[in-house]
Order: sequence, then structure tokens, then C-alpha cells
Amino acid sequence: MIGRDVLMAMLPEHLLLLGIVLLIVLEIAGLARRAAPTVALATVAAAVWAAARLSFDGYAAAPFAGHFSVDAASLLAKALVLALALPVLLIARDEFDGVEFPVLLLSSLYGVGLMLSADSFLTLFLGLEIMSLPVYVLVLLAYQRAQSAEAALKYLVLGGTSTAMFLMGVSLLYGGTGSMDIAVFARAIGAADPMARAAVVLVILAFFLKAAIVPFHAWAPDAYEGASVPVTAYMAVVVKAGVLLAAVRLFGPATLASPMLELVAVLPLASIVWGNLAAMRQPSLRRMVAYSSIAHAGYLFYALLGAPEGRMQSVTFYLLAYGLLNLLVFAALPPAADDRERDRLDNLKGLFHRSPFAALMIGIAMLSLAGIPPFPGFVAKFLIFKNVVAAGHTAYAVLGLVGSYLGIYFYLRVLQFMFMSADAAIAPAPLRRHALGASLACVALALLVAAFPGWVIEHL
Amino acid sequence: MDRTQLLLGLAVALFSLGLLGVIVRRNVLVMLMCMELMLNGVILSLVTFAQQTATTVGAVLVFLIFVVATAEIALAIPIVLLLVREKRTLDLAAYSDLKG
Amino acid sequence: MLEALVLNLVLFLPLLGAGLLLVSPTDHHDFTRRLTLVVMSLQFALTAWLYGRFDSSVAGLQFETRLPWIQSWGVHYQIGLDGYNILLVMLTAFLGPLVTAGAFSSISKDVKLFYAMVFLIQFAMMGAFLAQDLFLFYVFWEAMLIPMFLMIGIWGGERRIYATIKFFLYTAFGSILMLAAVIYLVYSLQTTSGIVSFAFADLVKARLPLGAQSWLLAAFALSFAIKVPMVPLHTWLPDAHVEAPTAGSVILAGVLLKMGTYGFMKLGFPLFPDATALFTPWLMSLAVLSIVYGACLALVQDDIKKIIAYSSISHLGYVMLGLLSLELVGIQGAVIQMVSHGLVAAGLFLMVGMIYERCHTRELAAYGGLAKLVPVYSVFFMILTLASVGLPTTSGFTGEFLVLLGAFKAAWPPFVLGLNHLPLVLAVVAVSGVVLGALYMLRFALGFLFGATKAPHSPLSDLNTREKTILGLIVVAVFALGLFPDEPMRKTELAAKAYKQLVTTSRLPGRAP
Amino acid sequence: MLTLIVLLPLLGFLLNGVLATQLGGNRVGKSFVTIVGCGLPILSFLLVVKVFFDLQAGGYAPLVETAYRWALVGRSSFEIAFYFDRLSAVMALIVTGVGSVIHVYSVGYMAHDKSFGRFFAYLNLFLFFMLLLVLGRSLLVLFVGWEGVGLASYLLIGFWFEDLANARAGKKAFVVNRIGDAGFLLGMFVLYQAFGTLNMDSINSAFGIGAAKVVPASLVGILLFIGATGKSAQIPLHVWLPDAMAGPTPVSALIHAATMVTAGIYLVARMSGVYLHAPEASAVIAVVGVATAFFAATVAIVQTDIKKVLAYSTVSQLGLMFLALGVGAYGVAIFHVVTHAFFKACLFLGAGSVIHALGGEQDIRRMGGLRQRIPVTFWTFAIATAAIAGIPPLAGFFSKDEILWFAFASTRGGSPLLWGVAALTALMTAFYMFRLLWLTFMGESRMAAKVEAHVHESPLSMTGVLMLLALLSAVGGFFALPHFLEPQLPLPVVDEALHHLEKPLLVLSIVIAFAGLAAAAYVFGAGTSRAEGLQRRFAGLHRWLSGKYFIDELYERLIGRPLVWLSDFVFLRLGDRVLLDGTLNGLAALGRRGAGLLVRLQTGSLHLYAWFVLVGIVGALLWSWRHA
Amino acid sequence: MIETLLQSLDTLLLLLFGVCALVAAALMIVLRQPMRVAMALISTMVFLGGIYGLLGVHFIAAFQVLIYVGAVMVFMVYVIMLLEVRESEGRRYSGLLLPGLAGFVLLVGAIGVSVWRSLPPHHDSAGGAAFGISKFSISFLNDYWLHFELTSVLLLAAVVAALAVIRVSRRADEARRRG
Repeated sequence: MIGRDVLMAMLPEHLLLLGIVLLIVLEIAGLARRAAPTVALATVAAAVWAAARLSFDGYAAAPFAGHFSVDAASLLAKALVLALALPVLLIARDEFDGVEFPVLLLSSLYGVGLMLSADSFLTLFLGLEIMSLPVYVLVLLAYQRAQSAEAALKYLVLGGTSTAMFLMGVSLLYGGTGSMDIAVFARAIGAADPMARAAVVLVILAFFLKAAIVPFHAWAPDAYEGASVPVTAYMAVVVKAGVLLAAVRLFGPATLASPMLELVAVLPLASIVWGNLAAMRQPSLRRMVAYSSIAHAGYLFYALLGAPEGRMQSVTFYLLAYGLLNLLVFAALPPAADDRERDRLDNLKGLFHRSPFAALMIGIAMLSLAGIPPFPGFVAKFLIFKNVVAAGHTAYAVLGLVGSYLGIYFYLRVLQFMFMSADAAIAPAPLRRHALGASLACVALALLVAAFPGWVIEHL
Repeated sequence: MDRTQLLLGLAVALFSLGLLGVIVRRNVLVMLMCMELMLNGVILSLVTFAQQTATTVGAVLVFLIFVVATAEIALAIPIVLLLVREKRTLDLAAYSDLKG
Repeated sequence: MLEALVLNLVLFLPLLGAGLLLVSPTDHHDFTRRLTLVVMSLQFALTAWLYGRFDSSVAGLQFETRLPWIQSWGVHYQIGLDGYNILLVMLTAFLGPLVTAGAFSSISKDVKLFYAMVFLIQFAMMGAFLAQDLFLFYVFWEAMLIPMFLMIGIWGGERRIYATIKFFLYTAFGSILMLAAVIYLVYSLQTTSGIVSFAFADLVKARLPLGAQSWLLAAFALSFAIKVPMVPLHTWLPDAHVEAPTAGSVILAGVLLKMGTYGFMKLGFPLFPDATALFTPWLMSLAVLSIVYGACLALVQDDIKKIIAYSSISHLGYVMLGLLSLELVGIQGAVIQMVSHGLVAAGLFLMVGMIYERCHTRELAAYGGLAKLVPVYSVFFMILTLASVGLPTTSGFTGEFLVLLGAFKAAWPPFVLGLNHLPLVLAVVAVSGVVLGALYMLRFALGFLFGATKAPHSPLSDLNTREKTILGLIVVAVFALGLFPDEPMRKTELAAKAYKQLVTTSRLPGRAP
Repeated sequence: MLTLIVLLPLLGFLLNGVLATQLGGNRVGKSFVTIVGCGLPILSFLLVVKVFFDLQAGGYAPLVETAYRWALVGRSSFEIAFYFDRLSAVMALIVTGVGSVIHVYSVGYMAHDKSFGRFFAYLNLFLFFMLLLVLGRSLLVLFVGWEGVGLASYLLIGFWFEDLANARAGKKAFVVNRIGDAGFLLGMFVLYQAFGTLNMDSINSAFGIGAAKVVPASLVGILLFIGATGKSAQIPLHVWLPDAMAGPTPVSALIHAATMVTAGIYLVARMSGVYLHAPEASAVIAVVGVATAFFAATVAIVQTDIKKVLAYSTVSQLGLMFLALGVGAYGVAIFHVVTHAFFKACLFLGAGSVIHALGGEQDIRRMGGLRQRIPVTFWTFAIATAAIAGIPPLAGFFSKDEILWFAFASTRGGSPLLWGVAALTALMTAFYMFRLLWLTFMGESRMAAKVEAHVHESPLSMTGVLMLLALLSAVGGFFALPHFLEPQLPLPVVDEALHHLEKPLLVLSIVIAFAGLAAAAYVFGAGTSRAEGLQRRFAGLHRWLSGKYFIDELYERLIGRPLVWLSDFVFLRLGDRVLLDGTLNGLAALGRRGAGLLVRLQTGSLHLYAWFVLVGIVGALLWSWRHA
Repeated sequence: MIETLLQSLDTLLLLLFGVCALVAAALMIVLRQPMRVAMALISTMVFLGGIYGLLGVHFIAAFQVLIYVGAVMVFMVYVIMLLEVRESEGRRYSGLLLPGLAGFVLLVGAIGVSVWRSLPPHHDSAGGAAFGISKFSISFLNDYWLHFELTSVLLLAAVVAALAVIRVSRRADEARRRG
């Protein structure tokens, strides 16, 4: 019965939409101030629950044949990405009042949801746009300085460019086959036909741009720095997650061979090195995280080198680890009057003595992002590189690992500032309630993942 | 030199010109228009293919692109206005506080 | 069964302790110290009990625990005692309380964090020794770095940041390549023999072509050799030692360095026998080079901590020599030498720390005639010095003697047959290390204890009861190992035989097992 | 029983070392120290005597006693076992006997020293290790003792460590010995890998049954001999002994004259089974021995420090013993060890008594005329001097004469040349010993006034010992030790053709002794004028000799400085700092610079970013044309 | 006869429109005044619309003119007039003119050649008839109503976003007025 499927399969999206509408109504009714955050939180939670529930029931359906379909795996991924948005909302509670933030966030999440179930380029395109457009605005939402607007503009222009690239590629694919089914793409990857190849390249690069892979990464540091902390967290975690999972879905069963292989290996490798190197010289935490996220995008795309079966699992796990700890950083980052001053690394000096908890949290996050055991980041990296090696690309794996070595230094630098440097002259600022909750949740989950990676992997 | 090739060549040319514009023009509004130009290139190629493969889906995508393009502009313009208020200029060179 | 539980307890006690510290009040320093000491002592007691229960007539693992951890990769949480690790586990547990007690008076800043770090290091080291699964081993192996990094960086000397970052990056580089090797090894085990497992027991079944073996061994060896450290990968050690707080140096010298040699013994050589055969001349040369190089450098240091640091390089060279000799005597000697160096170096670093607490300088030139000022201190110092020199009746002699015996025993037949003279040359050069050892340690003692009395700070108080107890225990252990090495060597003999057997049987593909 | 013998001194060491030093807070008084410190050695001496009678009762069948197993590796086990036969019996008697009396002597000599307890602790420690050395069954145990006595001598030489020179002398002794020990170790290794055991009896017998094919005996012999040169101060490792005189005089007597330095002799004799099959090694030993003997004697002639003279004479005498070993007369060597132990101990203790009397004065140029002031010391000293000079019928005469004879006539490498040099040495020995006697006791006093004031005879505890030793050095020659040892250490066959020369040579050596006496009397009898005349005549030679041939300086130039240069300049500065750390810091800087470059690329200009995109697209497209 | 004439005329017009669109697009890059650029863009769009018309997809042509020219560009022009920018200040081109041009040429070449190398077998006449607005809208509302709905979501989000920007700028103004 189609109708029921339409209802069930898109339940998470529907819930999000419901939340959006509800919020707007509240706004009109003038009740948003108090209720909005809670409603948003509840909505996302509900969506997560729905997705997870469906996934565990092994629900699978294609209400719109060839355009939109769900199965257990994609639903789980969806649940995960949506869940990663919850801490963002918590962090944001202390930053934003008003209804815009939640609405925009929810609609962006809606887009993410679409992307993760898209079967046709139409859906994928709409998903991408619904995800991106609100973020352009989110960047300048907590508008306190010109930089925010600048960041938004840069993001928007380059984002638009990537849209155009994506569409160009799609149109060429379409021209070759007369179909908008994303399976076309997977088939075209191996094709010898130049036009198909050009199309594939354009699409891949569009994704690279969205995920900030060298040399399409340049927008990321500026946008991340310009945005306010929760938004940065959202971009670094959820948006990236959406893009990557969509990419995995797009690549489907295709195994990579030259020349596309090199394309998907070398550029990510380049961004691993570039991101890790450039991060060494950053004065601001947000900017540093931006570069580190560039590097992490590199690792994530490495996952595509692996065998198709393993991709979803490895990417999801990586995103889980990476997302949790990235969020942990931002959640634990002590508040400050001036948003720009908030994450100057110099202000982290001696943090351990001002607020030990924050220092410990950020420390754990840094080490995990650096991929040092026993923290989950290590298992995630291990999983990805294991697949890469198993696919026979040992050389790339080794290079990637060496590249990841370059990253260790700047993560340690943060620890050094927090634990080993003389205190910066700053009044200790206690963490706010929600941020604290968020960070606790993140660290708890992260440690659980670290303790029982096997269980998690089995269930992905 | 048949029609499809001609049109596709044109499409590619428009797309590339748009990108070129984004790269070389300093005026922000012009940049935005150049982005539109890129989209127009895409639309052209889509239409061509749609017409040539005789499938409607291409046209549907074109329709969606119209919507999206409108939305993008509708967001871009206010942002630009905001920036102009701050910087009192449309010259992109002024908008490079974020770097490093 | 009970033993297995106790073994797990031994492993996790430090973590437990760290947890306790987390919830315990921040500024009750004495409470923190006592708590740590109690937990550490308990751990040692349990370990000693296990040591007693260990059956030396059984080859392979005892008190084993094996639970699936990452099922789909064949990763297990697998720990157990065997001849390879029992002495080192014992050593680790033994040093734990001493390190704790040794830091009572020297650490007054962030005491809670400090002891938490001590706990975590203890946990990681125990884990690395007990782990019987490559993945688990790697996790502990890496995890070790973090607390050490913080310990040096927070409580270290003036150039601590440089030292600690150097330490971390140096070691991490080795580990990264080792990680690649681990992945490749497991993957190729899977493809060749169909076994999906990280267990050491399975990995030694892998049959790899010589090329692959060589690459993998190179990666493992790099990582281990940095930890040992073998010349020319040693430059992190002096900096780390000099800048680290006493406890840090003690842990470094006492246990951490053994990780490298243990790694070679447990993994590096047994996993890749053919490549080992290929590399042996080079590694042996490096080992002997380390012996001489370290000794020579120790000869010209003016910083008392550096002298001991370089002497460590020299002493661990003996261990490598013994392991590579592939003679039962040499292997046994190597194990004993590991423990011996652990005791002696730890003791010496503790003593340096004690004098540093009193005088706040490490300049050798600043001291003189301590034998008159602090006689008791001097007696202990003299004993440990002689142990480090390898004087008979001390543990140092047992180790060096057996190692050299083994190296020579391995080197002689080829020499007589005229096949290869290198091993003999190396053995002889290694023996010269005995002389150099005496030279630099006695130079140290001469300037330190004898001559006109001179001290940067006076009056100089002699050792108090706590310090006497710590050193007394170490000295007792030193003599016990020097006079009655038989008992511990029973425990390790089967492992040594197994090691020799593994390393000497080729495992190229396509041969009958 | 044997174990007990060994352990008693150790007990003494522990008791005194803990209770009578700051370690235990000086709980006990001098009397306790004296009782423990002297009582236990004497006790073990008595035990040795008892065991000796057991041995006799058992028809001299070696007694073996295993204390415990030190280690078991594979099938070969290292055991701590003791072995008591004629040879070790003799050595043990000397060690404990002479040791005990010197302990007694020390009570008086060290009476005023503040670290009385420490001194006796060290002495007992020394005895413990020395007994390990002589009673050990396997080379391992012997080596433990070997290094242990080295330690004891290190501690005792540096006993008065406040003076850095003393401590430095101790260090020198230890390190030089270590060089020898390295050779010793190698020898042990060769033997071990050949026989899988280190038990000396089995090794000897193994060679006896022609195991020499397994391993070249001469190699083993030479390696072990390197060890011996270290302990027994033979060229080239003799340099430490003269400096060792920095220690208290009883120490010089016990360790550096009577017992420890003869360990090398003992080792060679004990391993005679090997040397019997190692003619080359034996030849080396003989040559080194005689060379050392001669060289040391020449130096001794010009020394002005009473203890230095005796030290060089010790070196010289040890050389003669090695000569005996080299020509296969092991028993004779041991014989000389014994007699030498008597008269050299007597000499040293006498010298100690003199120094004691003069309140620390050691320079014989500022002595003289002590004959009447300290008669007991004088007479004992004179007897010992005569003994060492080889005046019949004193002890030295017999042993030295036998050495000369075998050096001449032994079929195991004896030769007139060796005899000649040895005889010359004997002549010089007589000369410098009587010189010493004269300058110290005869003639008119050259002492400083205030020194002269408190010259006094030593207490009975010292003089008694002197008299005992003097007696022994007088009659010691009448124990026919070589013949007692012969069943175990057969004397070498003597060339029949030379047999008729035995008597003439005997006479000749007597003549030599008296010649030395006469020469000394001539040069030093009437004041110092003649001596100074000679010194002026042979100024160059004198400088050369009193500079000890400048061998220390030579070593310093050849070994010491190059080693430090290598370590400091090549290894530390060039290797560690420049090459290794330089490379690493270079890499780090490279990374930083690269990072800087990348950061500078991020100009913040949107145009540039877009251009990156363009470049990226073009590059990727062009690449995609490439055919796989 | 007439058919063929029309056919060729058809092609001719197509060619003409194409060239004009291209020229207009090129003008966008070179013209200085934003207003003129806007005009150039508009003309490009119109010409494209013409092309669509010639291709027989009239409704897209209509959209093109209505939505793009009618809505977007009018908006744009309005803004330009609102800001009445004096282009005297500032140069026209960024420093990347030459690199940009080089890249541009390569890009056109790259995609162009790729497309050239493999053009699908084309059946021109099939075009026009296939595309009535009716067919399109029928399929649109049958097969693609999901996307139709989604566009509404997107527009909703866009509206909220736009409102947010406005609100933000108002807040900024207040902040500025306060000092």
C-alpha cells in the first residue's frame, strides 16, 4: 500500500517538517522564545527515534520508485546523522534565541535526510540544496561581525559553483543515458566514454567541494571561522556526514579503477597532508578544526577506495567517532563574551587550572581526532585503512597513514597549551548547563564506542 | 557540425564563462550574475539533452533549477546588502578579513 | 580460573585507581599519595602471588583470558602470562609502588593529576606486556605515550615541551609505520591462510615471501628500535630523561624501554624469521654500536641524568645482542638483563632524584665528596653503580655475562668454519663495553662521591626512612637476581626455547610446516 | 665446611659494614670491630687448617663441595662449587694465614682512624672474595672472586677518599683490571663453547685427553694470561700497582703484595692443564714475565718513596714468578708466591711501621739512622730484605734460585737468555733493597726536627706480627713446597746435558746476591755523595727511570685522549647534535615552512579560491582522459 | 521544399541566437557597469529562451523568460539601482585575469572535447513533438510530485532564511545606531 509507505518511509522527514511548521506557528503565536529550543530538540529526537526504530525493524521501502527509497542501513545512517545534530542543538541553546536557528537547522536536516535516501539525481539535488541553503544563512546568523557575512558569501558563492558543477555533470550523464537514476553514475565510473568520464569527474568534484577536499577546500576555514561555534560544529559534523554518506550511496557498488581511482585517492591524500600541515599554524581553534576537518574529509574519502560492501560501515563508524569528538570540542569550549576571542588558542593556555573538566574533554577529543588509541578515532582510522589495504591499495594506505602522522603535532599543541603552559589571564568561565550535558553525552558515547567498538561495528 | 553539438558547445561556453566571471570580476553583484550564467549553461545542456533523448525528466530538473536559482539569489542579495552596509563597497577585494 | 581473574584484576587495578582519584578530593595531597601507594602495593602483591602460581614446566600461556572484542576482525581481548612477559610484568608491578613512594616529596603541583598519570602509564604498560592479541597490544603500546607525554610536559624541567614533543613524535612515527605493517600482516594472514585473527598464536602461522617479511619487519623494527632505543634512533632518550620528573625517568628507564626489546622478542623476530635472518648482521652491528656509542657518550656527560640515560642505551644494546645471538644462554641473559637494567637504572634515577630534591642541580661538577656528607646515600649509590658496571654478585653481571656468553657461543663456530667473522668481531667489541662501562660509571662515582666535599646546598640531610626503604628493596632485588638467577630463569626457559625455535625455522610460503 | 670458610669473612663484612658504619649508625665500638674483624678470619684460618688435615687424611684426594646451582641453561649448569686440593690448600693457608696476621697488625696501625669499622669491613670483604677465588671450582666462581678482590682493592686504595688522588688511583686500578678481565672473559667464553662447562678440573683433564683439537690451547692460554697481567700487574697492565700504594699500608701488604696480585699466578698454575699444551702461550708468559721483572727492577732503583720501591719490587718479583710459570715450573712459582708473601708482607708492614713511627713520612731521602730508634722494625726489615735479596739460607734464596735454575734448564722453553735477564734482575733486586735498607735505617738522620721528635717504636700488635713474618721469611724456604705440589703440578723435565751446571749456578746466584749487597754498601754506605755523583753522571737515564719510562703518559696520549675526543667530538657533537638532531630539526623546520606556505595561499580572496576550483576541475578532467 | 527551407531557417535562427547568447555572455565579462552586465545577462537569457522555443520546448522558454528575466533579474536590477554603485572606484578585474583566462580556455577545451569525443546518436525531429506542456505537466504531477512538494519545502526554508537575514541586518543596524 503506497500511501502507508509514503508515510512510513519518510517518517523522519515528515517529523522534521512537522517540527518546522510547528515552530513557525509558535513564532507567529509569539511563544517561540521559550518553547522553540525544546520543540526543536523534541523534533530531532523523534526523527532519530523514528529512523532508528524503522532501521531496527529492518524496514525497507521505495515509496517513490527510482527517486526515494529507504532500507535498514540507510535509515541507521540517517538516524546517526540526525542524532549528531542533537548536541548541536544543545550547544546552540545558550547561543541563540528565536526561531530561525531551529527552523533552519531542521530544514537543513530535512535535506540531509533526503540525500541519504535519494535514488535519483533530482532528489539528490534537492536534498543537497535544502541542506545547503539554510547553512549559508546559519553562518551569519549570530551576526556579530562583518566576517560572518563575508564567510556566508564565500560559502554561498563556492557552494553555488559546486551546485553548478554537480548539475553540469548530471546533465552530461543524462545526455549519455537519458536517465536521472543515480545508478547511472556508478555504471559510468568505469566507462571509457569520455563524456561519461567528464560527467563523473564533475560530480565527484562537486562532492569534493562540499566536503572541502583540496583544492576545493578553501572556503572551509573562512566559513568555519566566520560562523558561530554551534554552526561551525554543525558544518564540521552534520553537513560533512551528509555529504559523505550521500557520496557512498552515490558510488554504490562501483569499484574504482584508474583513472578515477587516482582521482579519489590523490586529492584526499593531498587534503590529508595539506590540512594537517596548515593546521599547525592556526591561531584560532575553529580555524584549526576547519583544517583538521579537511584532513578528515580526506580519510573519509579514502574509504571509497575500499571494497563497496565495507564503505558504508567504515564511513558511518568514522563519522560517529569523528562527529562525537568534534562536537565534544565545541561543547566543552568555555564560553566567552566575544565570539571571536572565544577560541583563540592563546586563551586556552592553562585551561586545565581554570576548568579541568573542559581541558580534559578537549584533550580527549584532540587525542581521539589524532587517531591515538584507545580513543575511538583510532578504531575508525584502522577500519578505513584496513579496507583500503584489503582492496590492494597498500601504497595509498601507507601514504595516508604517514600523512595522518603529520597531524599529530597540532593536536598535541592544543594539549600543550591547556596543560603545560602558564595560565592566560582570563577569568574562569563555567560551562553552561546544556553545553555540559552535551559534552557529557558525547564523551560518554565516545568512551562506550572506544570500549566496545566490536559491538558498534557489528550493528552498522 | 550538427545542432546538438552546437548547443552543447554553447552550454559549455556559458558554464565556463560564468566560472571565469566568478574568478575575474571584482564586483560582487557581477559575480552573482555570473553564477546565474553558469546555471544557464547547465540548463541549456539539460534542455538540449531532454529534447534530444525525448525524456521529460530533464525538463523537470530544469524546473527545479529555476526554483533553486531563485532561492539562491533571494539569499545572496540580502547577504550582499549586509556586507555593503559594513564595507560601503561592492569590491570583493574588501571582503578578505578571513584568511590564513 | 581464579588466577585468570586475578590477572585481570592486576591489569585493571591501576585504571580503577585512576577512577578513584578522579572522584577523590583535589587538595588532600597526602590522601592521594597514600591511596596510590596502597593500590600499587596491592597490585604488586597480587602479581607476586601469580608469580608464585606460575608453573614453569608449562609452555605457552597461563591464566589466559580470551573474550571477543571486535568479532568481525577477529580481534580479541586476550591476556595471559607466559615466559616472555612474566618477569617484565613482575618488574612493572615491583616498580609501581616504588615510583609512587619516590614521588611523595618531589611532586607538589597537580598531585592528583600526576598520580592519575602514573596509574594510566602503569595500566598501559601492564596491558602491553600482558596482551596476547596484536590489536590489543598496539592499543596499549600507543596509549602509553599519552600519560608519559603529559607527565614530562607538565612536571618536567625547563626544556620539557621540546623534550616531550620530541619524545611523542619520535615514538609515534615508528608506531604509524608499525600500524601499516600490522594491517598488512593481518590482511595477508587472512588471504594466505584464511585465518581472521590478531592473536599472536595465529599470526606466527603466517607464511610470507621474503620481500613482504622484510618490509614488515623493517616497520616493526623501526618502531621497536626507537623505543629501545638503538643507535641511531636514540636522540629522544637523553632529552626525555633529562627533562622528565624523577618518576618519569624511572618509568622510562625501568619499564618503557623494555617495551622495545620485548616487542622484538615477542613479535618482531618470531613473526618474520626469514627477514630476521636477513637483517641479523645489521641489527647486531647496531646493537654493538649502541653498546659502545652509549658508553662513550656517557663518558663525556656533565649532567648526571644524562650519564644514566646514555648508560641505558648501552645496556639495552646487550639485550638486543642476546636476543639476536639465538643461543639459549644469550636469550636468557637478555631477559635477565632487561630486568636487571630495569632495577638498576630505576634505582639510579631515583637516587638522582633524591639528590636533586636536596640540591636542585644536575651538574656533576657541582658535587663532590658526598660519601662524607651523605654516607648512607653513598653506600646505596655505590652498590647500584657497581651493579650497573656489572660486578659479579649483582644482577648486572648475570645479564651481561650470559648475553656475552651467548653472543660468543653463536659467533665462534662460523668463525672456525671461516664462514663469517663479523659476529665474532662484534662479540669481542661488545666485551670491550665491559671496560667502558666501568670507565664511565666510576668516573661518575669518582666525581660524585669522592674528593673534597662539595655540594650546592648545605647542610645536606641524608636519606630518610622512606628513601632507605625504597632503595633497600631495589638493592635486595639486585642482589637476589645476581646471586640466585636460577629461579627466574626456570620461569623463562621454555619461552626462550620457543623463541629460538620460532626464529630459527623458516616460514616462507610453499614449504611444509 | 669449605662454604663456611668462605662465608665467615663475609659475615664479618656484613657485621662491621652495617653496625660499625653510618649505615647502622655506628652502634658498636672498636673492641667489637676488632673481635669480629680479626676473629672471623682467624677462625676461617683454623678451619682451613682443619680441612687441610682432612685432605691429608684423605690421601690428598680433592674435596669438592657444591653450595648451590647458580644457573642452569639448557643442559649446562653453572654451579657455585668449591674445590680443595694441594694447590688451593696452599693458597688458602697463605690467604687466611697472612691475612689474619695483617688484620691483627691493622688493629694497631689503624687505631686512630675514624673509619676503623669501615676498614675492617673492607678487609673482610677482600678475604671473602679472595677465598672464593682460590677455592672456586669453576672459572665462574674464580671470576667472581677475581672481580670481587678488584672491588675490595678499589675500595681500599680509595679508603681515604677525601683526597681525590687516592680515589683516582682506586679507579685506575679497577679500570686497568677490567681490561684484563675482558680478556679473561673471552678466554672463559672460548672454553665454554668448547666444553660446555667452566669447571677447571674437567677442563684441565679434557685437555689432558687431547681435546686441544677442539680449541687452540694457546689462544685460551693467552686470553687468560691477559686477565692475569691485569691482576698481577705485568706489562702492559702494570701501571696501576704503584699508584695503588695510596691505600693504607696494611692493604698494600695484604692485597698488593701477599695475596691478590698473586691471583694471576694462581690462575695460570690452576689452568696448568691448558698451558702444558700451549707452548706459544707459555713462551709469551715467560718473556712478559722476565721483561716485567727487569723493567720494574730498573725503576725500583731510583724510587724515593719507600712504598713505591716495594711496589716495583713486587712487580719485579711477580715477573719472576711468571717466568717460572712460563717455563713450566708451576710449583716453583707457587713456592715463590709463598715465600714472597712472607718477606714482602714483612717488608710492607715494616715500612708501615716506619711510616707510623715518622707520622706519615714516606720519602726515604728524609729518613736514615732509624736503626737504634726502632730496632725491632729494623731487624725484621733487614731479615726480610736479605730474604728477598736471596741471601742464603733465607726463604727468598731457595725459591728464587729454583726459578733461575728452571729458567735456564727447563725443557719447556728454558734458555740462557732468560736466565741472564733474570739473574741481572736478581742483582738489581739485591742492590735496590739494600739501598732502601741503608737509606732508611743506616747513616745519619735526615729527618725534619719535629718528625724526629716523636719517632717511636710501634705497639706490640704490630711488632709481634713483624717478628712472626720475619721468622717465616727466614725459615720459609725449608718447606719443600714444589715437591709437595709435584703430584699435581709436575716440575718440568730438566735437560740432562745441563745437569752438571746446577751447582755452579747455585753458587753464582749467591754471588749475585752478595754483589748487590756490596754495591749498595759501596754507593750508599758513606753518605749520599756517591749516589748523587752517579745520578749526575747518568742524569738522562735517571730521569727516564724515575719517570717510570713515562708509560702512564704514553697511555694517556695513546688511549685516554683519543677516547675522549672520539666520544665528545665525533659521537656527541658530530653524531648526536649535528647529524641526528640536525636532521630531525631540519625536517621539523621543513614542515613548519611548508605549513607557512600553505597558510599564505589562503589569502582570503574569493577569486583565488574560485580559481583553485577551476584548476582542480581542469586538472581532474585532463587526468580522466588517461586510459587505464 | 518549404519544409526544408523552414528547417534550414530554423537552424539558421538557432545559430544566430546561439551566437548572440555567446556574445552577450562574453560581454558580461568585459562590461564595466553592473547595470550593463545585468542587461547582457538578460539578453543572454532571452536568446536562450529563443533557442528553447526553437527546440520546441516552449514552456521552458516561457519559464526562462518569466522566472529568470521576470523575477530574478528584475530583483537584481532593482538592487543595482538601489545601491546606485559608482563603478569609478575600484578596478574591473581581479589579479587573476590571465590565469583565469588560461583556465577558462582549458576548461572549455576539456569539457568540450570530452563531449565532442562521444556524442550520442541524435534524432533531431524526435524533439519538438515529444514536448508539449501537457505531457510535461502530466508526468510532472504523476511521477514527480514528490519533487514538486520538495520544492515547496525548499522555498519555505529559503523564505525563513531570507527573513533571518533581514532580521539579522536589522539587528546589525540597531547595533550600529547604538554605536
